[in-house]
Amino acid sequence: KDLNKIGISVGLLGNPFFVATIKGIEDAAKKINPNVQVTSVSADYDLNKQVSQIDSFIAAGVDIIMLNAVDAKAIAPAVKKATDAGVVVAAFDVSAPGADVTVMTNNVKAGADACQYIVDKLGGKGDVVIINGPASSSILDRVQGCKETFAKSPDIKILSDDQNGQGSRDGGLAVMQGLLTRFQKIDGVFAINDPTAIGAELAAKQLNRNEFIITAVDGAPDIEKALAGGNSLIKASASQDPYTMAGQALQLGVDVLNGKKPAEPVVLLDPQLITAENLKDYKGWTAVR
Amino acid sequence: MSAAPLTSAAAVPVLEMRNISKTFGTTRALSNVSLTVHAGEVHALMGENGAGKSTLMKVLSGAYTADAGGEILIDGKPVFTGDPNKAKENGIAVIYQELSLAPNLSVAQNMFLGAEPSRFGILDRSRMRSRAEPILKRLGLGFSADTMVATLSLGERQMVEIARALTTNARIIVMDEPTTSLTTRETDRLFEVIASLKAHGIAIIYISHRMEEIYQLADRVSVLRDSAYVGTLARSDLSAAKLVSMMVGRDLSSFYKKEHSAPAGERAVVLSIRDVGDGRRVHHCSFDVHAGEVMGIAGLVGSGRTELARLIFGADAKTSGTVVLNGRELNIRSPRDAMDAGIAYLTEDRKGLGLFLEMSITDNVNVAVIGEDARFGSVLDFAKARQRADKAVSNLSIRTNSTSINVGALSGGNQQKALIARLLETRPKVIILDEPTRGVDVGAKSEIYRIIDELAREGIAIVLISSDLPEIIGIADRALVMREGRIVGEVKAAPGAPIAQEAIMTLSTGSMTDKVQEEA
Amino acid sequence: MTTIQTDSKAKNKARLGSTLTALGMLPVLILLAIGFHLLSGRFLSVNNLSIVMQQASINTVLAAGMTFVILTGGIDLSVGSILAASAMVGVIVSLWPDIGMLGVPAAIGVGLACGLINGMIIAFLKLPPFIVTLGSLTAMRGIARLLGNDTTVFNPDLPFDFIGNGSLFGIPWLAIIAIVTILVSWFILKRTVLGNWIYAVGGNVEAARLTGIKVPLVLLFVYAMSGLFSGLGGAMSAARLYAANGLQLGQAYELDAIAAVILGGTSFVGGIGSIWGTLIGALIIAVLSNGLILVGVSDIWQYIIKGLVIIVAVALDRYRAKGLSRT
Amino acid sequence: MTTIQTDSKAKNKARLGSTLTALGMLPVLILLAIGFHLLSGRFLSVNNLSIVMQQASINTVLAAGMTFVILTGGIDLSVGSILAASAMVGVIVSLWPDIGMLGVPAAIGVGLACGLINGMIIAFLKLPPFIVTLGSLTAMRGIARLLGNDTTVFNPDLPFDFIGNGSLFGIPWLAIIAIVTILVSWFILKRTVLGNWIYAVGGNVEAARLTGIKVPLVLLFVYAMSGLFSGLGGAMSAARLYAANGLQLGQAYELDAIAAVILGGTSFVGGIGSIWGTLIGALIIAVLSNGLILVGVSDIWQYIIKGLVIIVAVALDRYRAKGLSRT
Ligand SMILES: Nc1ncnc2c1ncn2[C@@H]1O[C@H](COP(=O)(O)OP(=O)(O)OP(=O)(O)O)[C@@H](O)[C@H]1O
Ligand SMILES: Nc1ncnc2c1ncn2[C@@H]1O[C@H](COP(=O)(O)OP(=O)(O)OP(=O)(O)O)[C@@H](O)[C@H]1O
Ligand SMILES: [Mg+2]
Ligand SMILES: [Mg+2]
Repeated sequence: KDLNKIGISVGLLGNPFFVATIKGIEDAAKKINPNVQVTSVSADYDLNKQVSQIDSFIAAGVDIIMLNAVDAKAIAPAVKKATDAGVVVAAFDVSAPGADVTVMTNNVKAGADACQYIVDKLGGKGDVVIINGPASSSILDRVQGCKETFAKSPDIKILSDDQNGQGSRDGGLAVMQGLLTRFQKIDGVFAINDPTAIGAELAAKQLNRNEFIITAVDGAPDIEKALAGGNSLIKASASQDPYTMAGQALQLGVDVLNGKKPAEPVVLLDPQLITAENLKDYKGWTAVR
Repeated sequence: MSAAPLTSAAAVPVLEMRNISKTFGTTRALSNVSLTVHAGEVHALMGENGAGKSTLMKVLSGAYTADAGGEILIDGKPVFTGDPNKAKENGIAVIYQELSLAPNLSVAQNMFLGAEPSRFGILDRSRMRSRAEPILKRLGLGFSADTMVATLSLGERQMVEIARALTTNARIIVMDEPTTSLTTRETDRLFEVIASLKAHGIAIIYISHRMEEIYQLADRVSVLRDSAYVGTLARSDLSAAKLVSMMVGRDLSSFYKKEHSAPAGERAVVLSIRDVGDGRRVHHCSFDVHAGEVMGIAGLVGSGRTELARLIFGADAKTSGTVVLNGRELNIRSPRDAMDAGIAYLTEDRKGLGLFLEMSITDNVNVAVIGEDARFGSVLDFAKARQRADKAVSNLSIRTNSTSINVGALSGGNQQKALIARLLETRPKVIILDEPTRGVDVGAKSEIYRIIDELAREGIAIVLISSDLPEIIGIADRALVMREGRIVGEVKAAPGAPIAQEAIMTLSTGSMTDKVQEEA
Repeated sequence: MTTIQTDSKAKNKARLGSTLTALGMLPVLILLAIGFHLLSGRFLSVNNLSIVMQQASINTVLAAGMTFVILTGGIDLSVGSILAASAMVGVIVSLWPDIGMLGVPAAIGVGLACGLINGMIIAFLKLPPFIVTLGSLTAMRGIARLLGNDTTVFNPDLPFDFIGNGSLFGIPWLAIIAIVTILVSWFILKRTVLGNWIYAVGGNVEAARLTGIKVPLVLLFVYAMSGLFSGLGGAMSAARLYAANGLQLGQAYELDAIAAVILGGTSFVGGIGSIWGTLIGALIIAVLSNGLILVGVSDIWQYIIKGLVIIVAVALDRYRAKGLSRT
Repeated sequence: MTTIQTDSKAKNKARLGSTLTALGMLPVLILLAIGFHLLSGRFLSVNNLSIVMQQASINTVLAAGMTFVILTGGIDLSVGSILAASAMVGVIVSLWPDIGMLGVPAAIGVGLACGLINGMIIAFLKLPPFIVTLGSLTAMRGIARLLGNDTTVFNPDLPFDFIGNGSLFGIPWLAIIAIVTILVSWFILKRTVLGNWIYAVGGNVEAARLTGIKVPLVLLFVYAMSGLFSGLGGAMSAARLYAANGLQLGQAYELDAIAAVILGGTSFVGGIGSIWGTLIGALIIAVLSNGLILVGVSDIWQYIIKGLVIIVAVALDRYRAKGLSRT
């Protein structure tokens, strides 16, 4: 079967991460068919909206739906509807039960890596906070990985893990301002993504606090700048590679379209922990490929 | 009042309106109306409800743009219209019929709205106040320039409108029914002011449905009927019969109708009020009303009559007193309770508190009783509703061709009748009418008086609150007088002789001096 | 003679006017549908129309409740949060063995309860509806999250899933429910005493009080209806998704519902409007969302176009109506 | 004599009443602050108060603009989207070498332009503000995303970052800007002819028109102000975060701004209200958000408590005010 039409639905388009995934998909698709028509939409983290979008994609007669599920469990019926209609569903970044293929970052490991860095730097002892985010599966995984890591060091104490930084700079900033006022001494901060981490650092700067280090997950362009600066509180970020991830998902999807079942329906990509030291080897989301 | 005709036909008229037409959609509100007004004259404009008087004045003031073809000349020079600011520049000030005040602003702010004393766009509040206070004093108003308009009664608001017209150096002042909410004392003040304006050469166009005022004030009277100009009478030619036949196109023989009257004492007391008050505007009011009696309540603007009626009706919460109907004490906490008991209240603010302007006549007539008519407890019975509306239209001679048009499209008098029809549908035992003929033309007025008379004959007890003394004298059997929230006295009609106007005046002002002035 | 003529004309005009206002946006809807069909070649297929109906259905139900509220001059911002909480309860109850069907009445009941609480605060404490429902928007969101411990609740074997994904004679159940909701609302608004009172309260609340209408009860009713319909929307959403999430579900739904009502010609000050207009408003919104995807417009441009179409639609309507009515 | 007495009493009462309405929520604000201090032991520290002021600042600025709009009886839903677009432009311009400071005027200019467009459509085409600004909420969101090609634009060396993170004599610049905004608004509303007209238009638009006030110009002005302040808010947000994101920034900010205005006692129908009330409303919202974090309330319960506090605050205010005025 030919690849003519692709529909992409992502959680929130305004995030550079998803822009990189869309670019990855488009580039990969253009290689297969230069005239391919790609429609990308944002579900704005609304499952109803995403299901409607999938319905519309089916009606529009797309060949592949590239799906970044808003909800890793509840998307299942919609995926089933699509596959029943003969549309290939390729999931990326978030698992989607029933999808033909799934490519995603190992978020548990990402959280674990980022928090292991904190544990190492603190020598296994200290007070840490986790700035949480909206309860999506990838964020739940990261927090889970992080907590498991901290749990291995009995002298690490988690002061707070139930504040929602909304995964954004201003959310991270506001939450961190509160946390810094609440706790006189913090040794480590794990932010569930890069914008949150940067927000947290802004709060620290404002309040003249620098007794702790921050790690995060993502490897976004703004965190590269921060790490490169050298004097940032942010020390590490477990990076994902959205471009490759989504491109690979499309590639596998096209294989399915052509009747080739993939050996592994779920591909987990390992994160790479970037720090000031190894930054120069890091490609980054927006790199020209 | 001396009314020496100052005008000489030779001078160039200060205002000339020629061939003015105005259509709204398919309604023609004015067709080829012309009007000439001279400096220093009081020019009365008369006509039935909906004749087009207000529309003509709104064209003059720039609130409406006239249809092409007409022109307006000031001092003989054509001027552009359709812009209130232009009209203002041309020296035209208007007291609108529907009060056009911003209730959230102070009296002074309203008086100077659109022409605030200012420097570089910055308000000069003290100048505003100092210019406003003398005008208020001149009109004899008790409230200060800083009072919020929302806290004023309708009559007081009307005085603010008048005060606003006096702030400008207008050469032509239009007064569109300025006295509808005023009582004799305020009206007299206004007339003094008009006389002095006149003496300063200012032209006044005066619209009113009250004949006495026209006789008292007007130098000339122009009449509109069915959107067209009928003619102009000079003061010397003025007679009631002539005017009425010009306005209505037929004779109105007896104006006030009073056939019901019977000595009140023989009849049963229907409504009995004891010691009612709200602790603020109404204090310790007590009275009895009998079956088949029309009892007037007179008083000055703001004397608390409306508030008393609202307390009885449960529209506001009373802090003291009892209401007894047919010997049974009522526990009224909301208008619903009062209506269920058989008390009906006609509000003085027809548009603001009475009608649903966007709903049909049928809906407006039926709204209080649809619950009773409904089938299965709540499904509307359209046939019944239409029946009621049709009956009301014919019984009260509401002039309309269809009961399904919005009540807002009716003329003032007919709106009032529709509102009365609503009250009658609830089959009340007592009706409290608050200014039932406010802004209603002669024809409709006499019909409303006929309705009141019929109701009284049917044995309904009627409380008639009115600022129009001749009206109270004309149809009431006796009148209570209120002053500053208290009932200060009662004036009875002696057999054969009507209620004495002076007695009411004395009681309502509480001073002999006013009475002396009245007689002078 | 002239009067009679003018009056019967006025009558016809008024009748025509009110019909046209009710259907005001219908031309816009038809134009949009034809336009999308020409551009995509697929819009007017049976399949796609059924999808559009499904997509419009939940918003239609919410907007029907919102119509009641706005007709009294109020507003209900909490519909999205109530929907989320009801959907959570619906799914949680559906997981109970054997009596899973109770999820539907449970969801509706939760919605009704929330609506009653809103209504009681607004009607009896006389607080401004905007603030009260903004408060419950926030609070109910929290409760919805609490219900599921901040995770998605999921039931792949939802006993009432036919509501969300089945159809009757080819018409999706969701659409049928939406249409029934509209019909019920129409009946209440136009054929019952209560409906008459709702218009009266919206037209002139003081006058309504003075004619003996129990204004607080009317207000209580409209907010209860809005809550009930939000609960129904929650059940529909749960049935469609086999799942519910307290945080994400129903975010910003109030804006869509209000937009449908206002697009449909209901006046914000109350007293004027019709439920048919609301239906058309909701369909316009759904057609826009579906059609733009079908045509392949990018997400960014979807926003821009949607925003402009909303404004242009109202402008068109205003200018069309201008010749007909006074206001 | 009695009349005069009553009148001067009434006058005093009216004056007292209006002062109290303006400050209506102040007791609630103080209660909240004390409560949080007792619970956390840290709330009333200089440091934390400065944080609260910062957090309140952007919403205060938006709410100040919203106060103008609501005073005329309108509404502006587009403030959040305009803020996002302005912040995007601000950051993008700040990246231009040497003239990066122009980012601030550029952001404000974009806001003003958007406000003017809103205002023109509302004032001259006479379309309902809710729909128009709902349309521009959607359209401007799209444009904001388009500006940055749907990614976050950021500038770690933002030339005007002192606005967002610096302070003057210990008072954060953000707070200073917010206070200046309030003062300017107060001056316009209470001391100028234009302010008088704004109240008049909100109180009785027909009366305003008949006295020769150019109502469309007044409307244009208030929406322009709201846009301008949204642009300023965008600049402040950019300066605070060193970054802007067209999609996420400013989401649902309109609700917070409107809530601040209404909490502050400004009436939805227009004509009544004061800018000081708005300031207090905005502070209450910020205190709630900050205080709940300080006390360590979990995110879910923050929602629930916030919602309830909003309702209770208005209820308290209503009952306190009841003794004073009729309505
Ligand atoms: N804005 C409007 N749109 C449509 N028709 C109008 C409008 N204003 C007035 N009319 C109609 O024009 C006619 C004249 O109305 P107008 O208000 O001038 O009468 P009027 O002589 O002042 O009556 P009244 O004595 O009741 O004040 C009426 O039939 C009225 O219904
Ligand atoms: N909404 C209000 N708030 C405060 N005071 C009011 C309000 N309405 C009326 N008043 C005051 O109450 C007093 C009595 O008013 P009321 O309307 O009962 O008098 P009234 O005799 O009916 O006068 P009118 O003939 O002007 O209607 C007046 O002094 C008035 O200023
Ligand atoms: Mg008139
Ligand atoms: Mg009165």
